[in-house]
Amino acid sequence: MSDLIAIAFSAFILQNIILTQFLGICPFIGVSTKRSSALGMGFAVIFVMLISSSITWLLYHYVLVEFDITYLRTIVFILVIAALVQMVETFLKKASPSLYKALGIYLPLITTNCAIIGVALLNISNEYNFVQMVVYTMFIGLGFLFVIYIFSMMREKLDHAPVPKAFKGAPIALIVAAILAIIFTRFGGLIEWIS
Amino acid sequence: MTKKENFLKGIFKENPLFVALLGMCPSLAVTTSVENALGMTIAVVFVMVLSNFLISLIMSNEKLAALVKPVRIPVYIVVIATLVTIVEMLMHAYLISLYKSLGIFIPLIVVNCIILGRAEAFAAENKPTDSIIDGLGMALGFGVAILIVSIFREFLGTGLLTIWGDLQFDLNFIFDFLRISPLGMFTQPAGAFISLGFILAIIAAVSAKRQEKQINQVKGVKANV
Amino acid sequence: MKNNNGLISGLVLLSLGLICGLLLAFVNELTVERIEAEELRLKFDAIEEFYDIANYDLEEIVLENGTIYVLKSQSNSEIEHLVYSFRAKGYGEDVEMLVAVNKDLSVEGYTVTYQNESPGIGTKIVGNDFNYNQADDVSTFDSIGGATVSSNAVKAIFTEVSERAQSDFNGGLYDDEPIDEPNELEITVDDFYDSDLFDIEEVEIEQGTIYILRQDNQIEHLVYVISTPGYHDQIEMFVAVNKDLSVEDYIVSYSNENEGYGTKIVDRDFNYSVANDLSTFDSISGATVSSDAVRHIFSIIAERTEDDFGGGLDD
Amino acid sequence: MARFAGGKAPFLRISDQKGKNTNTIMRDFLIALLPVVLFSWYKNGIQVFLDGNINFFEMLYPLFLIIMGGFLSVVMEGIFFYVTDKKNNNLKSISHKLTTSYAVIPGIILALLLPIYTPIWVLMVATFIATIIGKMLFGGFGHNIFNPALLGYVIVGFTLSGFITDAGGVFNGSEVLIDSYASATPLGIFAQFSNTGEAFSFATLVEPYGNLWNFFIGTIPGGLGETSALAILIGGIWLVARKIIKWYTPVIYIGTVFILSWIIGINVGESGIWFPTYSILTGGVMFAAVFMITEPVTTPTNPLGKVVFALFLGTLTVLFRFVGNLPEGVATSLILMNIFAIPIDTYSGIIRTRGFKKPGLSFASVLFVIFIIIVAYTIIASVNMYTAFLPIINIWQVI
Repeated sequence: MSDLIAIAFSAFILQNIILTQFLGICPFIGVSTKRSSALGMGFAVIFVMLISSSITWLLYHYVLVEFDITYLRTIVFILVIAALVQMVETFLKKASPSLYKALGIYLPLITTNCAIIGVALLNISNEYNFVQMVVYTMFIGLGFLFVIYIFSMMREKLDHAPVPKAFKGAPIALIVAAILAIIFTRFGGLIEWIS
Repeated sequence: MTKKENFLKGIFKENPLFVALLGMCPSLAVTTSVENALGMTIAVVFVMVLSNFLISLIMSNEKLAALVKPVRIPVYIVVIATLVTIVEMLMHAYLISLYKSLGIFIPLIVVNCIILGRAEAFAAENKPTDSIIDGLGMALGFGVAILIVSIFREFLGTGLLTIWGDLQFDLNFIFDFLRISPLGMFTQPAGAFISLGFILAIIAAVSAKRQEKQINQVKGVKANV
Repeated sequence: MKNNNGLISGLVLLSLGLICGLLLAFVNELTVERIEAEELRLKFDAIEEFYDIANYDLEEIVLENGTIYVLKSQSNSEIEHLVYSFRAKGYGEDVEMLVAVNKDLSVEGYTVTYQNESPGIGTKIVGNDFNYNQADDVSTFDSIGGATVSSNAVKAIFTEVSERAQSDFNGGLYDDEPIDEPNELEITVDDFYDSDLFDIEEVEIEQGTIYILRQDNQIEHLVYVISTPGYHDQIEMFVAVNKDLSVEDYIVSYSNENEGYGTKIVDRDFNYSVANDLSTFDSISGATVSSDAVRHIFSIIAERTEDDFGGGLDD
Repeated sequence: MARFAGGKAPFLRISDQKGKNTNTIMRDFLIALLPVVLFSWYKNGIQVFLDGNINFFEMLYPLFLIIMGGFLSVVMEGIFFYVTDKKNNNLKSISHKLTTSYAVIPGIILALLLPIYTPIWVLMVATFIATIIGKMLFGGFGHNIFNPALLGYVIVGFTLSGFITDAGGVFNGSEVLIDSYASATPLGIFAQFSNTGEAFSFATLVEPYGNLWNFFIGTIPGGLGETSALAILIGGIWLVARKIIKWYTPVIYIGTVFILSWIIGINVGESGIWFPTYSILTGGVMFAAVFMITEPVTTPTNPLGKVVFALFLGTLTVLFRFVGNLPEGVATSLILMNIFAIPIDTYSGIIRTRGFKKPGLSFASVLFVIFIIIVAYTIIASVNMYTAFLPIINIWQVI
């Protein structure tokens, strides 16, 4: 149990996917201009990430390893994720139009989001078992949501500010990200007493 | 557009990282040392040139293009993923320390928007030779960009410049001269964000100035007329 | 025509996938051996810093929190050095360290092989700059000055190494491996002497049993069955001693030691130069703890055997 | 003042009041800082001089450092205005801009946060981060998300902490002697206890520095301006009297820290009132309460928001101080709360105008739950009650 808590906390804060692993920077810069879109993107990422990580994990351990063709993992994972996003999109459209309305427009962006395949690959290289994998993926996704949401709040404020012209857009966003990264590194000891 | 223009546009005018803001993830993650940035550049050049070449080869054949068209994105992905996996295996076999330090970002070349973007936007509609030149230009443009970031970061973070293996320049004497020691922050994630942010801002400022100049020139020409 | 388009496109994709898969299989075939070799080289690269690995037989033992590399001498396959590669929780991620320990428990060196700490803490670790007062002997460690949490990781690694080094050199290394079935042999006096020729009497002593073989009421031979604690379990040995105090033969009848040690004992591979005269012992090379047991048995016998033949048994 | 008239919340009210323009606010703020500056000069300079340990010029050094901080931040901001706005870069418009953006304040506060042995160049880097990165790049005064001085302090603490403790300042001659006046801070000693898990007591925490009265007066080691609760209180009363700040924000913040540390103290077996008192008198709690969380730009502007902000801040300060491995919890918790000032401000404004209806209600309930969780976690984690939870967790594992 305590190892799961440790995995969850470090996935959420210490190994935060955006601020320390540099995955999913494109949506971080691109979609975080408004609070609502940040929320939508965050939930869509959690949703797709959980499904794709579970499927790729099962595929890897029960097919690729069995047949000794682990070197095909990149190509298999990317195809699976692309097909999966497609399927989720059609399924959502039919099954739950309201959910589709909320997440739908972010789904196509997700295929080329390196966070999804990145986490799928990290789950393999970290040698997690299935439960650990689910917890890790869940909290990586929550960390993504958390950071992109607080980031969007700041972006909304920055939009009205007379930021120097050269710094408008991505540069100031990156500087804010740097400050966030520094703040996040200071959370280290908060969970130490558990282990 | 001449071949030279085609080649150079990737490096300057349409630089994927500095102008189009594509491929941010690897440019933040692997720029801790010049060596890593060089290794990443090699991998990207290899994948990009070959994928552009192969895709344009497929698409320039009309019959094949007609067949491929409905499934072209999966086809691109398969081609790119294959090339990436080949790079990964070769690097693992022959440059193992580099492979270890680039880690997950080698397989992630697959989702690097630059490569898929160029396949769709350029290679699918141009001749193989042009596509190779375009791919080379774009990949080198990306390489130059991450090299700049990595020089900035490695120098400020450690005072060294690691070109390849043992080939390392110790520039700490500059820090000694300033009576400070290197700022370790720049090897950290925060330093990555701050470096890229400032470099992008400088580039934005420079290009804004140049545009202003151009507008002024145009105005001046008009006034003279 | 139009209906077929989707199917044909699918076939194109499939064939492309097949081609790519075959290509990858081919490249994999070419590189797989080199990748394995390189991985191995990388693993031992760090050890090269301390020892010249060409001179040793290498063995890896994977534990939960790290790996122990065993460097055995090539001539008599004794453990010469142990290199511990252990992980411990650092401030951010795990800190991984190599600690090289010699047979006499002196520390050859240590180095941090992986850390991802924040600057100030991290840099101190990488430069081995944490003021570790390294004693000659692993049993005495001094505290580490410097950054708190990370050095806690370093401290934890050193503590663990110091705790297990001694027992590792003495055979505890293989404790974590599965234990084989105990080696149990049905040994009787008949294996040494023809029991029909003698009157056999059994005497229980503290450490085991002595069979007294008498001929015409004279003690001709004694067969000691002594058991002493080995590393993992008791070791039982039959030692047959003649009247002139020469050793007829000895057989290990029961041992339950781990692979590498147990087999040595069963095969009598401990190079025990038994002198004709029991009073002179030679040392046993080979596994330490187990052979300690063997040596212990012999010393018990040597201590009492003269007395036994002289009639001490009848008291 | 035109820039603030267009709905910039912080100064709408104040600038409407008669005779309360930017200049008077700045003047009042500087007057409020005066006791702190003077005490810091007395403690780090005059007292050491009177003891005969440093010469006259070295005595001026603390004052010099503080003024240097203000001067540097004005200069940097001036250069920034000169470079970015080419059209009106004459002296007059720049100096007008400098006064309207309170250019001198971040530098002075920054200098007051840093310890006496800070080298001048570190101060320079810190003021650069504070004024240029923390303030001007975000659009200048009124738009910054993070408290500039605090940002400078946090980043310098993150990157250059080694230089602050290693170096002896400009007048290196007094390095050793200053150590005895600014040695290990109380919180540094406290951190050793929480790291090793040993019990602490009045004798180990307070007695090395005399008694709690010394903590109140401020003759203990620490940052230049943060040690003296007395001087800070005088400044705070002045600011409240002049209606520059609201009295309840500092009171709620300090109160939260006080009560939480009291509860934690009782749980670890220190029921004395000294422990919570010690808690609020050490580190930057007092200084932050009066001069930083009342800052109008980076904290919520309406009363409800201010109360929520102060409550969260106090809890997080205790959390970082007792659970995290940061002996000083104030800076990290405040810079973290700077981010959340934005939603707190928005939603508390909604609640204030529309009452507890959607969406204010949902936000309030989420906030309440988070608050309860943080408070519970802080108390549980501080007294290491993990063992008390073990049986529950074990049952969970079995299931």
